[in-house]
Amino acid sequence: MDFPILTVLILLPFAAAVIVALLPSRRKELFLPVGIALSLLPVALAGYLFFVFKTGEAGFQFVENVPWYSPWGISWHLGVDGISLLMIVLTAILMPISLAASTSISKRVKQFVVFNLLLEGGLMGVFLSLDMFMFFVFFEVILIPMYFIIGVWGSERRIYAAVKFFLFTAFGSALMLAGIIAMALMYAHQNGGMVSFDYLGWLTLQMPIHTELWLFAAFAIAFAIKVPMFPFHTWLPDAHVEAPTAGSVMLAGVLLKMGTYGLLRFNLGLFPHATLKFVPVMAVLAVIGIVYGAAVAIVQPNLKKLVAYSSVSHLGFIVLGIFALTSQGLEGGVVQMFNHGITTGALFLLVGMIYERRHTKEISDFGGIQKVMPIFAGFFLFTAFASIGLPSLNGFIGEFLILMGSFLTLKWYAIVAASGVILAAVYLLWAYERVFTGPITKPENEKLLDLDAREKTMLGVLAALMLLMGLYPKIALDKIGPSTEAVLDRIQATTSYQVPAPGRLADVLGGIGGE
Amino acid sequence: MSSVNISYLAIGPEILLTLGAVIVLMVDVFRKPSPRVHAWLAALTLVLAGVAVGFQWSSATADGPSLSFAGMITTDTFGAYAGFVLLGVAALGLASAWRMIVEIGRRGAEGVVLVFMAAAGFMIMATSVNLVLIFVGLEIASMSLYVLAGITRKTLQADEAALKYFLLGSFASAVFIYGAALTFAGSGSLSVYDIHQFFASYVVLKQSVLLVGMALLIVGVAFKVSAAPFHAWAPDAYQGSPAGIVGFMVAAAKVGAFAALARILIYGFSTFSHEWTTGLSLLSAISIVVGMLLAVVQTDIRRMLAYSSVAHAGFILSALTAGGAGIPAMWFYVAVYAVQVIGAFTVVSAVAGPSGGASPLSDYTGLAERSPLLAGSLAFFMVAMSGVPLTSGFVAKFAAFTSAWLGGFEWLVILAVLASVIGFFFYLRVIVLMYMHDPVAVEAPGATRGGFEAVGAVRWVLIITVAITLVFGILPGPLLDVARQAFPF
Amino acid sequence: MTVTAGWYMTLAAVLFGIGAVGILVRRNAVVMFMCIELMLNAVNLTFIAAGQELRDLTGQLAVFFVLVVAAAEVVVGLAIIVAVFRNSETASVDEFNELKG
Amino acid sequence: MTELVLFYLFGSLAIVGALSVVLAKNPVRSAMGLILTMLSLAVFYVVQSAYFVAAVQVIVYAGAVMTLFLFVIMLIGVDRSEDLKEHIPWQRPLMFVLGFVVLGGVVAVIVGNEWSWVTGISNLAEAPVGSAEAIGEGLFTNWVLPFEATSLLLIVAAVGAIALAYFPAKRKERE
Amino acid sequence: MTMSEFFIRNIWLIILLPAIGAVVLHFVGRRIGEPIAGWVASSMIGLSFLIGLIAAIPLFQGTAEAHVVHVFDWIPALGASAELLWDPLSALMVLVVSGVGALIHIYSIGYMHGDERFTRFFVYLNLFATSMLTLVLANNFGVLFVGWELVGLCSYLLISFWYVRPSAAAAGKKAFIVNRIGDFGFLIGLMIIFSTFGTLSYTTVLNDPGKLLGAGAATAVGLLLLVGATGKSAQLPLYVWLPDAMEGPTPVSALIHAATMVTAGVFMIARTSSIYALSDTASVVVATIGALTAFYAATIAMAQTDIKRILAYSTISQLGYMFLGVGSAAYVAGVFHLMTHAFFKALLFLGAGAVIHGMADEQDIMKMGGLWSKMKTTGITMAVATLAISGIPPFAGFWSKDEILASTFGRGGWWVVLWAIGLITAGLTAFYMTRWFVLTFLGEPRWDDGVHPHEAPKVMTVPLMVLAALATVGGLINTPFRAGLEHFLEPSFEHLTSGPSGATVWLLAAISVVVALIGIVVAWRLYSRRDAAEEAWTAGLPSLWRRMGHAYYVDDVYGTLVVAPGKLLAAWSAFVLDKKVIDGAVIGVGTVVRRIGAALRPLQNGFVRSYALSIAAGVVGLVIWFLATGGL
Repeated sequence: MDFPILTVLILLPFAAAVIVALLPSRRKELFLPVGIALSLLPVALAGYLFFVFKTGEAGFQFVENVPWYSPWGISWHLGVDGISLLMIVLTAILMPISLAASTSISKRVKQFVVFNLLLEGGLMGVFLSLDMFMFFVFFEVILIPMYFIIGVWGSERRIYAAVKFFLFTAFGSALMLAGIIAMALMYAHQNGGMVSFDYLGWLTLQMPIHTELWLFAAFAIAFAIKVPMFPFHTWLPDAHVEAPTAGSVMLAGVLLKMGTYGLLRFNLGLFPHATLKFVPVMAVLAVIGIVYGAAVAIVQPNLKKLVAYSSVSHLGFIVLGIFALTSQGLEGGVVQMFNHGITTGALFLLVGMIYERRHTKEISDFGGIQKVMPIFAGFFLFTAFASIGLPSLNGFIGEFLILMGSFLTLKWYAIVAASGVILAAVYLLWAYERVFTGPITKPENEKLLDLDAREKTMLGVLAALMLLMGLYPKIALDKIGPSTEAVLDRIQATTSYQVPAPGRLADVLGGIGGE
Repeated sequence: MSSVNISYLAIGPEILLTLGAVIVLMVDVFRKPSPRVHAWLAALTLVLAGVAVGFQWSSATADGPSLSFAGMITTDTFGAYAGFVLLGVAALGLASAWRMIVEIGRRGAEGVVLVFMAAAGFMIMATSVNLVLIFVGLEIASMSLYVLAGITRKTLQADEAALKYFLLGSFASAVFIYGAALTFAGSGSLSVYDIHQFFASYVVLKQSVLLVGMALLIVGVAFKVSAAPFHAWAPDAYQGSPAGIVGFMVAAAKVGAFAALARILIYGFSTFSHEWTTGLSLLSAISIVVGMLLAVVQTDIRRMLAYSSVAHAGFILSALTAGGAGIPAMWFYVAVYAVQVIGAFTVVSAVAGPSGGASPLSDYTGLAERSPLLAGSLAFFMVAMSGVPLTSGFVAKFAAFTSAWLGGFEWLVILAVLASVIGFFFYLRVIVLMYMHDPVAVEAPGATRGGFEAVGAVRWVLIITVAITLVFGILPGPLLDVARQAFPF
Repeated sequence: MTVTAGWYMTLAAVLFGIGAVGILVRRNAVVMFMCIELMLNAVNLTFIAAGQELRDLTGQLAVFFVLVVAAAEVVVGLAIIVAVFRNSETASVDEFNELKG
Repeated sequence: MTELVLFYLFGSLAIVGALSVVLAKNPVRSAMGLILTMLSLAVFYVVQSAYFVAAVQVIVYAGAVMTLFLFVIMLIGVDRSEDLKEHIPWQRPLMFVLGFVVLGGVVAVIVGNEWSWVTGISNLAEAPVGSAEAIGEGLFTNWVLPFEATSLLLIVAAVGAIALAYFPAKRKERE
Repeated sequence: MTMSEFFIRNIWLIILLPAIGAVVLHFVGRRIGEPIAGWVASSMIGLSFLIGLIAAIPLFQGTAEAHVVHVFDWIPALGASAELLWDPLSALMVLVVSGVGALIHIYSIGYMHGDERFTRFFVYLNLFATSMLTLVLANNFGVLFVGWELVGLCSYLLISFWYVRPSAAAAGKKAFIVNRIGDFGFLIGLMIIFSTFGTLSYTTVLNDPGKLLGAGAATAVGLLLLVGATGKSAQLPLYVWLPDAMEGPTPVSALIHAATMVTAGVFMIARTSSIYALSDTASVVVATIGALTAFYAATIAMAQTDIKRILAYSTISQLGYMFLGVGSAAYVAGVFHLMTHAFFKALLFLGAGAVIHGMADEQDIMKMGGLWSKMKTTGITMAVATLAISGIPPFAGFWSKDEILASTFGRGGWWVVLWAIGLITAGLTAFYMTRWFVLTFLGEPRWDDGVHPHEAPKVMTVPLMVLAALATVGGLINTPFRAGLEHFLEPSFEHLTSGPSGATVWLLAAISVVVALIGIVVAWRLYSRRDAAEEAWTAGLPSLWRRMGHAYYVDDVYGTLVVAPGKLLAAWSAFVLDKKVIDGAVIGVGTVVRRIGAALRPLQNGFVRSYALSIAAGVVGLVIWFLATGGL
């Protein structure tokens, strides 16, 4: 086995965390720059990975498999495919940016940087693990740094938010733990007592449908909470509103994707029959999430809450795409995970910037500030349209693919979901109108400073990505496609399900309403 | 009448501990008491005992378990593992209690002696296969703990703790020995091996007396591990006793008692495995639920930890519901929990003052600012106890749940995982207080309760315990392998 | 009608029960402790009877150890009680409910 | 026949003693009741030819131990007669429930004529005589280890007693 | 290869040039400074026009077939690559868009003179040109949708260009959202298309869709696309955003909300003619909506007093004509009217702009009059435009409108009714446009004090003249004598209805001319004499007039029926359902746990005897359990 790039990807952030932790405590000014510098290494590595990744291959690449504790069949099993590749890149890109956005952090800077880097390491682990034990370890261990980031560096009701976030997610993963144990023992039972947590091994499991349904539920709840899907979403607004900018960026940008990633990788992968049974449930929840999240976002008085609820809506799209079980839907789902990460990350950055200047997130406290901060307004509008799903910007690609793809199997759901397109425009543009246009009403807004070079750079990078992904998504789609196809093929191979071929609407209408 | 085959190896550690204890006493009587000397003597004793246990382990692994003293005691990996853990616990416990021992002056030596005696007693419990001898060991250890609970005599709370612990403890012991008597009546022998033989060789018609006996034996031991509903004494005892020594009290009791429980049930009463596994699953469930629910509403960290220890007893019991298959999980859990709990109480004693009584949670507000080491390690132990991955706590829970599922108690596993979510709530609250609140409000009470600085021994105890917890969280392999070997029957 | 071990054991059970009840009703530490002694005596009777029925001396030997333990317990127990009494002028355990909840 | 008489006679005495332990307001009476029980048990031991134990029972228990008890009772005041009025909610009712359950069990045993509890297998033809020699031999052969273990017990007892009861000059004030 | 071939091969240059202009101006515009920036933008789109012209030559000659240019892969999974289609229809659209666009660019240099965000304005204009050209050149629905949305974006940006005016910002938002509502239908249409054909490429979908698309499906698709079209082209019921869009600078109104963007719906229907050919229902609905909108908007226009709003409603009305045309399968006529309308409506707006410019931002025609003498050029060009829109031969409007009416009439049956509506509308059109012209340029001045009307600078008047010329002769390219455009567009459409021929044509033409003249005369007599006439006229049917003045209060109705309930629902779900119910449940769990814990505490009452009791209870319980399970 040649250079263990994936292991390095995981350990690099942890190592970085240790380095920062060892910095002399009095050199306060060092922590953040060093942290940012170190967090650029994963970016380089991820970029390298992205380019050496063999396009058009469905399977896992750069696989590493070292036994961790063999009697339990636990192994350090890593691998990357088109789906995880994007998540890795996303994580790597967002981390330095969210650190760079934290210059206003004043207390316990060192711990802050350390926790962020730990978070990054954990996320890498989640997306690269091919061993369920490992996966769970990382999935769970991420809670700690995030808990601290929200709880220590958040705003007024941070503690409530942090605890809520932690308990919600812990509740979900508790059930998943039970499921994982059950499956490991089932594997042992079917393979002559050989316990194993190997994902690829589990793909061979044979189980009665009711068992499969239970396990699906156990996993699905864990992920649905992470996503978060309606009605498990209430932790999200609190967490986002209270978290510091960096926290919100990572939370919305990457952590939520753990949920959708898990649904796609594990629920679809491990429980094909149950998936078919659950499609209506998941689709309904997803659609509710889309419309409900958007509707609630419209009336939010708090800018950050608004963005948070918009995430609920967008993630609904992703889930819908995944459970449409069509190649377009899945592809769109994955690419949307990436794009939503970029876009919403940028939105939270923007909210954070205005908050640092004005120390309020209440929409009503602003108005007409485009006059004093034109560049800021420009970036905001750009990002807003990306999030609304304006073609030629990134948000559109995923949504479009998802809608087209899900219509093949889930007619009415897709149609309802399409209405989310309207609502997205409503809440974001209305918010923009109230914050930026009209005359300046509040005197304290008179002399707000426009963006400085640092902020421009951060946003510029993200904006460039939005444009790139909008105009030439092929670079991503080509890498995603084969992997999502593989997921689909497995479902078709193990079950009676067949992806409906395009054809006369008459036949298509026959299958309206999904399953 | 079988010949009495004397084997000093089998009782080597106990002998050494006793010798050490006696020497400490002598020194204390004939020279001016000097903690330094005691410390060196204690260290030496423990090391030697450790070596002895090492020999036990090697002989046991080499040529299997061996009985000696006319089938009274056995030398096997099981007992040796318990010995290791107990000695480690004793060492850490003494180290973290050292400031207290110094503080109580003349009685300090007695403290050391009692710690040794407790360790020896629990070792006897763990190695003996004779119910009466187990009882004797149990009493040696328990009485040491009763005294330790009240040793500072500083506060009424200490008195109260000692008295409650003593009365209830004797009550439980009486129950235990009555169980032994009934078992004797039912099986015609007091040796676990003979009981096993009895079941193997005869079809038991009248098993009710044996069932009752078994129930009483379980109760006697379950009391020591503070499993609900026999836990009521624990919170009071742990809150009242001097903070320095509580960690040892909790940890050592769990080690010895669980060893005896496993030996008696899994080997002696293997025939009744259906009855006692279901029985244990009930106790486990009750312990987990009661422990978690009551811990949530505590305002004193020691009470909270006490209730959490009740819950942890439940988790360990859940491992035993798998019968013999659960032994590795039990051993791993016991060992790592012992370390965690000692570490946690070390912090508590550092904050509350070594022989202090109450330690309200409010003392911990903003601790992170005042003493990063204490806060950091306590936070880490909280995380570990709540079972977050990359700490030994998670691996332990995972192993226990896996065993329980293997034993066919899925419902118990699901209950346990959900309960551990409740656990997060109160474990995290400590972290919230230490890290997320500003220290402004409650500078005073903490300050009066002796400094927050982790000095000398305490610092080392914390470093070691944290290291162990972390290492076995990331690489549980070695300890698990040992734990798996420590199951000869 | 001969007196078998069962008779003695039943008697022992009753005594044990009475002792247990005593612990539940009395609040004088000393008396509670006496009840424990009573229970231990019941245990002894059980051992003796069983041993007799089994034609086995083990029972009596066990009794010997129970006796020793009981004696030791008395020493420690009474020491605790005395110490407590000195500190707080009472031996009624109901006075000791500072620790609760 | 004589054994039957003895059983009923001393059995009832034992129970009376036990009850007085539990019910007597005055600790001294309780102590006396306990002594009564112990003595009657000693009788049973003799009947079952456990002579040595019987002797120890009388000397150590009824003698030494109870004396110690009486000392303590004197020390902490005889006159403190406690009232048996219950003030803890639920204590009594629950207790009675339990009591009845247990009693019911015992009664069931008696009525169901579950006399021979002993299901163990005897390995001797004749009932052993608990003479001093026999006990001694047992203690120093098979039971030598527990016998030695009791020495630890005694150390603990001694050390503990000292640690608790030995008082430095000034008394600790209450907190 | 010839120049034309080269440009046809690289037709994407047409899109790229304005894009470059936009990007360059965005980054360095500030430094370039006021006038040059405008010229850069204008030259970019001008170049596009030239390229289009050159590339179109082979098509004019009929020597070249439709040509597809593959630029790069975009979303392969949807068969939506960046592919451009160069065929007569797109060529014509390109020429109209870039031609009129170029003129308006130039005009803007003068109009936006002195605005602090001068360059920004041209960035947006160029961006719009890019988007619109993308829209018309697309070879699949994906790219079409890109253009479709981007023009929406530009219209949003430009309407709320003066964002400090709250009304402007609101209008922009309204335009975008209403368009989105249309897109909702459009998207669903695309879903059906994709699920039917498995791709969005015109090449597969549009030639002979009948293979896979059943009649029902075709109707569904047709209607859904229509929803999109009504949004973009401001037809009933989604027209409400266009009048408000007048908040934007006048050149924007001319370019986007008259000449080009709003015609996208018409273009799209023409483009997908082969689908509408499959479903008469869809076609009829299109035509009917067109006719009704035309009439409805005309009536409103009659009662407006804002110089631009009148034109806005007139635009809606004229777009109705185009829908009527494409609905009645007279695609050429529809597109033809699209073109002529682009000329004279752009002219009208620019003229209005000149007037507003000259009157110091006065927009109420009641405060104008007598400008003829002050603003000769403008006046003349406006007169031409008025005649053109009123449908007086030989001006452009006559030919196109007449062709639409004729071909509608030609289909008989229900279509005759539509024809009748169209005819009446023609009269109304003539009426309100004359009213507009008279009240603005004739009669005595009614200006406020301190207003000194003056003619606009050359840079503004020249485009007027060019457009005036086009509005005059533009109609001649497609007349009953010589249907040049018809032949040119032939390849782009299948099964066109050719309108009636021979005498009927002339009869119908005559009728419509007469109607138009009546309208002109009535208006002339009413308004040229005195302003009092206004009241006199209104006195007749005040309530109806007021309603017309307020556009029948449709905005308020939408407000109360759609917006308010929507907001209410959102607020309820946010602050009641989400906070109280869902989150409440979550919090509830936590509280319950604590409650139970608190309830258990008293058991730990601190009394040894109680503890002993619990132990005893445990003992008994365990014993019973064992005896029960162990089988006594």
